Amino acid sequence: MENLVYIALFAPFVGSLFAGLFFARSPKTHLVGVVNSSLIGIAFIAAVTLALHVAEHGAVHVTMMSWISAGDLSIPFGFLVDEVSVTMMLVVTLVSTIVHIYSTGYMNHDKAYNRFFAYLSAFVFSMMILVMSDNFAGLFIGWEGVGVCSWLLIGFWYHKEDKTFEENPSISPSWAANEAFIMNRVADLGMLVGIFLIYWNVGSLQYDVVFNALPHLADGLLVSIAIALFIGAMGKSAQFPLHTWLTDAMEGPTPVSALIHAATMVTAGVFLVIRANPLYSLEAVHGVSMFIASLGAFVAFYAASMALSARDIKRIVALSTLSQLGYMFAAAGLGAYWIALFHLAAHAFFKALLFLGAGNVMHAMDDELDIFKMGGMKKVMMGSYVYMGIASFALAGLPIMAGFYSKDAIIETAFNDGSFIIWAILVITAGMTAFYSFRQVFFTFHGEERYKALGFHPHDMYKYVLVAMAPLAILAISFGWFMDNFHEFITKNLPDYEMSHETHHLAPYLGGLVIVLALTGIFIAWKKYAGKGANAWKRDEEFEQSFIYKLVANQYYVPRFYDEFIVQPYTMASKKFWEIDKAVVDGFVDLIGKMSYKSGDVSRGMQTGSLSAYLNWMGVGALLLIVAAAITALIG
Amino acid sequence: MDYILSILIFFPAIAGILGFVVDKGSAKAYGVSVAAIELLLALGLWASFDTTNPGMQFTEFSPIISQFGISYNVGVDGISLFIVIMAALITLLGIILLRDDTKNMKNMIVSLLFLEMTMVGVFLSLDAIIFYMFWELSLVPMLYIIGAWGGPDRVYAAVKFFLYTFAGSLIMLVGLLAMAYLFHLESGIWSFNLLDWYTLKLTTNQQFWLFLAFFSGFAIKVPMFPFHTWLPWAHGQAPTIGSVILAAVLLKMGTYGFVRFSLPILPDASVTFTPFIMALSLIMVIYTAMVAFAQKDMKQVIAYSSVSHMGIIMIGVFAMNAEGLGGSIFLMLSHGIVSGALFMLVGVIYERTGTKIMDEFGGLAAVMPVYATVFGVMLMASVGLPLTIGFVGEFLVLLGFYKVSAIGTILAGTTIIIGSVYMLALFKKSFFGPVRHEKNLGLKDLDRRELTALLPLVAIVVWLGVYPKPILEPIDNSVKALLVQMENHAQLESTKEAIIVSKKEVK
Amino acid sequence: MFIDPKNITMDVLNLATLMPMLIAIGGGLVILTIDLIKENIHKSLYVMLTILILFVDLGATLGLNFGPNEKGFFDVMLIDGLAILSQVLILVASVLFIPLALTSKRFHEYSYPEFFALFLFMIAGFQFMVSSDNLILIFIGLETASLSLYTLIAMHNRHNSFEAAVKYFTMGALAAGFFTMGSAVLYGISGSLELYQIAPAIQSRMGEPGMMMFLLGGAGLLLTAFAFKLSLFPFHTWAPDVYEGASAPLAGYMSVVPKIAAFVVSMRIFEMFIDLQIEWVQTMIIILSVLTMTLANLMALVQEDVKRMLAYSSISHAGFVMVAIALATEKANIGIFLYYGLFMFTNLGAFAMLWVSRHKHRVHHARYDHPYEKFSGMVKIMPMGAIVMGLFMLSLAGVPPFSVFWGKVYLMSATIDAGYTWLAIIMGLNSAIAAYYYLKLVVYMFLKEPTEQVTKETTYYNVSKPLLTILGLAVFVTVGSIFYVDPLIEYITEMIRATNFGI
Amino acid sequence: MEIGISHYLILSGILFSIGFVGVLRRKNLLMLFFATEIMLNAVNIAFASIGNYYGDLSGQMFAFFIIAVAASEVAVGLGLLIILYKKYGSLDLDVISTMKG
Repeated sequence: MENLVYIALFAPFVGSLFAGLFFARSPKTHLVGVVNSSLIGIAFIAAVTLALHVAEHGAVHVTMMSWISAGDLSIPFGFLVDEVSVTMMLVVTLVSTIVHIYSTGYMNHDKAYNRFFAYLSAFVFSMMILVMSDNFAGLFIGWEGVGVCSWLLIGFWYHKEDKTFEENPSISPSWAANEAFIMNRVADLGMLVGIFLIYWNVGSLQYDVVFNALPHLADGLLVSIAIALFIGAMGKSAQFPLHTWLTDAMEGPTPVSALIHAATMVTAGVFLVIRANPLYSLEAVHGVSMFIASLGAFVAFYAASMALSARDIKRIVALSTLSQLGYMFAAAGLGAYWIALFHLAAHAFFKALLFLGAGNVMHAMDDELDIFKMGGMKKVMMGSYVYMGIASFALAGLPIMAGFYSKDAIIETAFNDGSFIIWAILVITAGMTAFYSFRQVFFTFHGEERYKALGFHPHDMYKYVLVAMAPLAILAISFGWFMDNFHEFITKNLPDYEMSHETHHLAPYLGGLVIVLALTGIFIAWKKYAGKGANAWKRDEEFEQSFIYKLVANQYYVPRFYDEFIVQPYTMASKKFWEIDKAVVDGFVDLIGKMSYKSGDVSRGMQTGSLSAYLNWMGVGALLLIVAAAITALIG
Repeated sequence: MDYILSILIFFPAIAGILGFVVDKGSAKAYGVSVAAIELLLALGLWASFDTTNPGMQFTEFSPIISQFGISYNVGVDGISLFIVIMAALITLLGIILLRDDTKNMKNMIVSLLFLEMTMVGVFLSLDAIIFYMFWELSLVPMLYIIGAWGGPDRVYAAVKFFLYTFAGSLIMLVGLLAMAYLFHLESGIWSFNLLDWYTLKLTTNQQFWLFLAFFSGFAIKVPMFPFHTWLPWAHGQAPTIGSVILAAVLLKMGTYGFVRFSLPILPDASVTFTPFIMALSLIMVIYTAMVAFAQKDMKQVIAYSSVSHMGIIMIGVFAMNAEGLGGSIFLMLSHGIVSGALFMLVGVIYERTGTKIMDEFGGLAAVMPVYATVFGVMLMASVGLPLTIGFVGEFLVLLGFYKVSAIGTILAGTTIIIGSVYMLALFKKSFFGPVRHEKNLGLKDLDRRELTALLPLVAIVVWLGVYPKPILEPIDNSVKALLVQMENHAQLESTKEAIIVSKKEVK
Repeated sequence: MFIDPKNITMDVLNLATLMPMLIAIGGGLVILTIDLIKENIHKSLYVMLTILILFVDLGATLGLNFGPNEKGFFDVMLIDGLAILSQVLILVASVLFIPLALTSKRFHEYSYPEFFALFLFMIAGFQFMVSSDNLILIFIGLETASLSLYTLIAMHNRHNSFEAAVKYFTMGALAAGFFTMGSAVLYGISGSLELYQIAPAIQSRMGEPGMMMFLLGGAGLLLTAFAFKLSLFPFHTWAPDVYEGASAPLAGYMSVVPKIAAFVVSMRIFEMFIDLQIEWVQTMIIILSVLTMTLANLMALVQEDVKRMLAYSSISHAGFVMVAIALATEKANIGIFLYYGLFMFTNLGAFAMLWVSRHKHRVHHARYDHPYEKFSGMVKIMPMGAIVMGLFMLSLAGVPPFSVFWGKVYLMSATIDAGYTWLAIIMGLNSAIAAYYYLKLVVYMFLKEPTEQVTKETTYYNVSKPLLTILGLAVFVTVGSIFYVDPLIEYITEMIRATNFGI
Repeated sequence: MEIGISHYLILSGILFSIGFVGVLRRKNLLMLFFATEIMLNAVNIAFASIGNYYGDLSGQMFAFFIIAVAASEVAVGLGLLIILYKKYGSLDLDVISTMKG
C-alpha cells in the first residue's frame, strides 16, 4: 500500500515536472495534456484503491524521511491515509483528472498550454501533500504550496494590464494573484502561530501525538490554538473578512477556478477544521466552534446576497462557492464534521461542474463574462446547458440531487443544535441560492439571444470534453444517494453526529421548507429572467441606484475599505518611512560626518598662519594650565 | 588534513598575489579556477568533518604575540563550516557571473580573492584579534570593489560603508581588549583565545558593558536598525559581484559575531538585552520591509529586504533555544544563497537594460521566461515558501522565538506577509503586465554563463528546502553545545531559565 | 660634592656613557673637516659617511652597560633601559632618513656638508636629552637638537622653509623659557636638578602649605614646554606649518625622532609627578591628549594637501600616545615605544612616498606640493606606488595586521587596564575619524580617474634606488609587523624594566 | 628691609611675566627675540638666587648654560631673521603667514 500512497502523491508531481522541465519552452503539445491527465488519472486510481483498502483494513501511515530536525523539533515527511484524507484524495484526484482533461480542450488555443499543465499538476501535488500529511508542518507545506500554485494560476495571463477598479474590480490577473497570495499569508501567520503553540506545549507536530495530548492542555491554551488554526483556515477558505481574494481570483483560467477556487483548495480550511476535530470538539473550545459556525452562516448569507446582483458569470459561481463554504463551516463548527466533509465532497462535484459549464460559456463567448450579454444559448450549447442545469439543481438543493442531501443535513444540524438563528439564516440563504443560480442559468441559456447583436458566434465545447465532464454530472446527481455508506465509512474516523429524536421527527418538514424556498427562488428567477422577446427583461435602473443594490454590487464596499484603509495607508506609510530613512536615519549619520567636517573647518581657523596668533595660542594654553594649577592647588 | 583551515584561509590570498602575474585576458579563468579549488577544499573540509562532534575541529594554534596572548588560532564547528562553504560557493559563482568585458578584470579578481581570504578567515578564527584582523581587512577589498566598479555615487557609498563599519568595530575592539583584560585579571595570563574566554565567568555588570561594545561592532555590520543606512547605499552603488558578496557573506559576519562572541561569553547580558534586540529587530523586520515596498529601484528592494531578513536572523540568535538559534544559522545560509542569487538576477537585467528601475520593465516574464522562472524560485525562497531553503530557517527562527515572546513572534511573523508584499509587487511590476518599452521586447534570456552561475543556486534552494538535514544536523549539534556553554556560564538564575537546551517539560 | 677633584676616578666618570654622543659629534666634525679639505664632493659620500657614523653610534649605544642606576660623567648621565631604547629608535630612524637625501634630482640642502654635520649634532642632542635625568643636560640636549633642527628646516631653501623655521624657532624659544622656568621652580622646591633627587624631596615636602601651588605651577610650566615639543593642543600650531615648509623626509623625521626624545623626557618628568600621586598632572595630560587627537583629526579632515594632512595626523598620533604618559604604567610605557617603533617606519614610508613624488615645481596646486589631486587615479598609472602608499595609509588608519594597529591595540589595552575604558573608546572613535582622511587618499589613488598632470614623470619625479630601498624596507616592516611584534615587545619590556623612573 | 630670596624670586617672576607679555604682544620679530631673552634672564635670576639659597652650585651652573644657550639661540635666530628680512622685506609677524589652514 505504501507504493500506492507514493503513486497517488507523486504522480501529479511527475506530471508537473514533465510539463515544466521538458516542455516549458517548447510550443504547445497535446502530449503534455494527455500525459498529465493520465498521471492524475493514475493518482485517482491509486486513491480509489487506497480508499478500498482503508475501508477494509483501516488507515495507512507511511513516513518517507525526516525533513526538519532541530532542537527537539522533528518533522518528518509522513503521510497518513485514513478515512478523512482518502475522501479528500478521492475528491481532489477525481476533480483534478476531469479538470485536466477539460483543460486540454479549454486551453487548446493558449500559447502557454504546457506551462498551464505544469502549474495545474503542481497544484494537485501540493493539495495531495496538504490532505495526506500526518503533521501540521506537512499540512503547512501543502497549504503554502497550493497558495503558490493558486498565485501562479490566477496570474496565468500575467500579460494583461492593470485596469481601474471601476473597469474591472479585480484590476488584473497579476493583481488578483498577488492579492490572493498576500491575503492568504495573513491567515498563514495565524496558522504558524497555532503550530508554534502546539509545538511548545506538546513538543510535536504529529497529528496523533497532538490530539492525544490535547486533554492535558489548559483551556486558554486550547482556545488560542483553536483560534490560531482557524485564522489559517479562514484565509484559505476565504471566510469573512479575508474573502475578497476569492472573487478576484476568477481572473484565472476557468479550469483553475473550477479546481482550485471551487472544488479543492478553498475547502482546505474546512478540511483543517475537520482534521483537527479532536480539538474543535473539546468542551473548552466550544466558543470558538460556535464562532466558526456563526461566521459560516454569516458568510453563507453574505456571499449569497452579493451573488444576487452579480453580473459576471464567474463571480456568481465564486460567490456561491463562498456561500457554500459558509455552510461547511457552519456544519463543522456545530460538530457535524462528517456532514461538513460530505457537503465538501458533494460541493466539489457540482461546483466544479458548474464552473466548467461556465467555462464552456465563456469559451463560446470569447471570454465574455457579463450574463447580461448572453441569453438563449441553450440552442447552441445544449450539453453545457444540461450540465449547468444539473449543477444548479444540485446547488439549489433540490431533491435527489447531491446538494439536497448534504445541505439539508447541515440545515438540520443547525436546527438540532438549537442554533435557530444560524438555522434561519441557512434556510433563507438556501432560497437565495436557488434564486441566483437559476438567475444565472436563465440569463445565460434562456430568454432573448442578446449575444447576437454583439456579434458573438458561440459554439459548444469539444465533445470529448463534454463527455469527460459526465462523471461530475453523475456525481452531482447521485452522490447524495451514498450518504449512508459514506456515513458508515467516515464515522470510523470522525465523530458521529446524532440528530435528536425531535429533529428526526421534524426532518421532513424542515426539508420541505427548504425545498419550498428553493423552488420559490427558482420560480422568481424564471419569472424575471427566462422570458423571451425584446421586452421580456429590462434592467431596473431605478433599483440599481438604490443603496441596497449598490451596497451589494460593490461587495459591501469591503474591497474599497481595504484599499482606502489598508493598501493606501500602507503605501503612504512606506513612502514616508523611506523618506524618514533617508532624511532622519541616514541624515543623522551624514550629520555626524558633516559636523565633524564642519568642526574641522572651524578649528582650522585657529591656524591663521600668523606667528603672533600661534604665540598667543601657546600663551593662552600656558596661562590656562597655570590657572588650572592655581585653582587646583587652592581648592586642595 | 591537519592544516586544511590555514590552506582554506590563505590559499585565495596567495593565489591573489600570484594573480598579479596572470595575463589580463585569462584573469577570469584564473579566478574561476582558484575559487573552484577553494570550494573543493571547503567541500573536502565538510567531507572530513565529524558531524557528530559539536566542538571545534581541525584546530590549529600557534602563538603570534605571546606576551599579549595573541595567537593564530583557527577551528571549525557546525556553525562556521557551512558559512565558509557558502562563502566559497558564492565567490565562485560570483566570479563566473562576471562579464568578460568587465574593466580591470585582473584587479577585480585579485580583490575578490583577497576578500575571500578575509571572509573565510573571519569565520574560522578562534582568536579575537585574528578575527578582528580579518573583520577589518574585509573592508578593504570591498571598498575597492564598490568604489572602483560601482555606480555614480560609488565613492560616497564605499567610504560610508568603510567608515561606518570601521567606527563600530573600533568600539568592538575596545570591548575585546577589555575582555582580554578581564580574563587577565581572572587567570593571570593574557589570552585572546575564544575558547579561553568561554571559560570565564563575568559579572552581570561587566557583561552589560561588554555586550554594548560588541554590539556596536556587530550591529552595524548586520546591519541593525538604525545603523543600516550604509547598506542601501552600498548595494545601490556596488557592482553585482559586490552586492552579491556583501549580502551573502559580509552581513553574516555580524550575526556570526553575535553567535560566536556575545552569546557564549556574555550569556546574562544576552538575555538581558533580548528585549532591546527584539525591539530593534522587529523594527528592522517591519520598517525596512515597508521601506522596501516604497522603492522604485529593484536592487534597493532587495537591499532593504536583506535588512528585513537579517532582522529575522537576529531574532533567532536571541531566541536562546536550539530551534531558534539553529534556525537563524540556517537562515544565514539560506539568506546568503537567496539574496546572492537575487542580486545576481538584478545584475543580469541591469547589464541588459542599464537600469534597475522597476517601472522601466514590465512583462519580462514573456520576454525572458527562464529568467523569470529563476527569479520566481528565488522570490519564493525569499518569502519563505516551504520546500525552499527560505522556509526552514524562517520557520525555525519564528518557532524558537515564540518561546521568548509570543507578541514578538507575531510581529516578526508579519514578515511572511509584508515580505511577500514587496517581493510580489516587485515581481508584478517587473515581470507581469504588458512590456512597457519596445526595446525590452528584444531582451535575451539567460545565457550559458548566467545559467552556470544561477542554476547551482536554484538546485541548492530546492535541495536544502526539501532535505536540510545534512546541514541542519551539524548546526544543531554545535548550537546545543553552545547553549550548554551559555547555561553553564550564566550567573543569573533567570538566564538559565531563559536558555532552553532541550525542552524539559514535554507533556 | 662632585666638584671635589679627589674623588673622581675614571670608573666613576664612566666616560663610556658619553661615547655615542661623542661619536656623533666627532662624526659631524669629521664631515666639516673633509669639506674644508676638498670642496664639492658629491653628497653620496656624506650620506654614506653619516650612515657609517650612525651605525658606529648605534653599536656604541648597544654596547653600553645599562641599568636603572647606571650613571656616568659626574652622575649626570643616566644609561637606563629607556635611554638605550630611545637612542636605538632615534638612530634607526636616522639611518632610514639619511638615504632619502639621495634623490635623483638635486635638492639644495643636501649639497651642503653642513647639513650632515648639523644632522649628526642634532642626533647627539637628542641622545643627551634621553640619556640623562639631569635637567641641565636635558635642556642642553634639547636646545642643541632644536637649534640644529631649525637650521635643517631652513636649509630647504624655500620661502615656506624659512617661514617654518622662524615659526618653529620663535615658539621653541618661548618653550625653552617655560622649560627653564619650570626647572627653576622644581629646583626651588627641591634644591636639586636631578630628577631622582627631586622626587624624594618633593615627597617629603608635599604636606607644606603652598607647596602644591608651586608644584603644580612648575608642572604646568614643564607641561607647556613639552606640550609644545610634542605638538599637543593648543601648542601644536607650529606643527602643520613646519611640516609643510620642511622637506618631506625631514617632516617625516620630525614626526618621529624629536617626539620620541620628548616622550622620553616627559616620561621621566611627568610620570614622576604621577607617581607622586599628583593627579592634576594626569588629568591635564589626559585633557590635552584628548583635545589633541580629536581636534587634530578634525582639522586633518579638511586638508587639501597630503603632507599637511599627514602633519595633522602626526599631531593626532602624538596625542594618542600621550595618553600613555598619563597612565604611567609599565604597559603604557611599553606601548609608547611599540607605537613609535612601528609608526616610525610607516610614517617615514609615507613621507618618503611624498618625497618620491616631489616635483621641483608645483604642478598641481599653487600652494601645495602634494595636493590630493596629485594622487588621483594613481593605481592606473603606477599600481605599485599606489598600493604601497595605500598600505601606509591603511596602517596609519590602524587596519590590522599592519604595523600601527599593534601599537594602537597595545596602547588601548593599556588604557583599559588602567581603568580608563572611556578614554579607550575616545581613542577608538578618533581612529575612526582618522580613517576618513587616510581613506581619502586611498580613494583618490584607487577610485578616481587620473588627471592630465598625473603621469609617471611627475609622480615618480624624484625616484631613485635608495629611495625605493627605503620604501621597500618600510613596506616590509609595515606589512610583516605581525611576525616581529612579539620579539619587539619582549625587547621593549626588558628595556623598560631596566629603567629608573625616579621613584 | 632685607633683600631675601623671595624678592629675587618676585623680581624673576615679574621679569618673566614682562617677557611673556612681550612675546604675546610684540609684532616685530626682533622684539620677540628680546622678549624671550628677558624670559631666559628672568629664569637666570631665579636659578642664581635659589642656588645661593641652597648653597648649591647646580643652580648657578644652569644659569650659565642658559646664558650659553641663549647666545647660540640668538646666533641661529638672527641668521634666520636676516634671511627672512631679505625674502620678505619686513619683520612683521603678520606678514609671515603664507602657510595657514
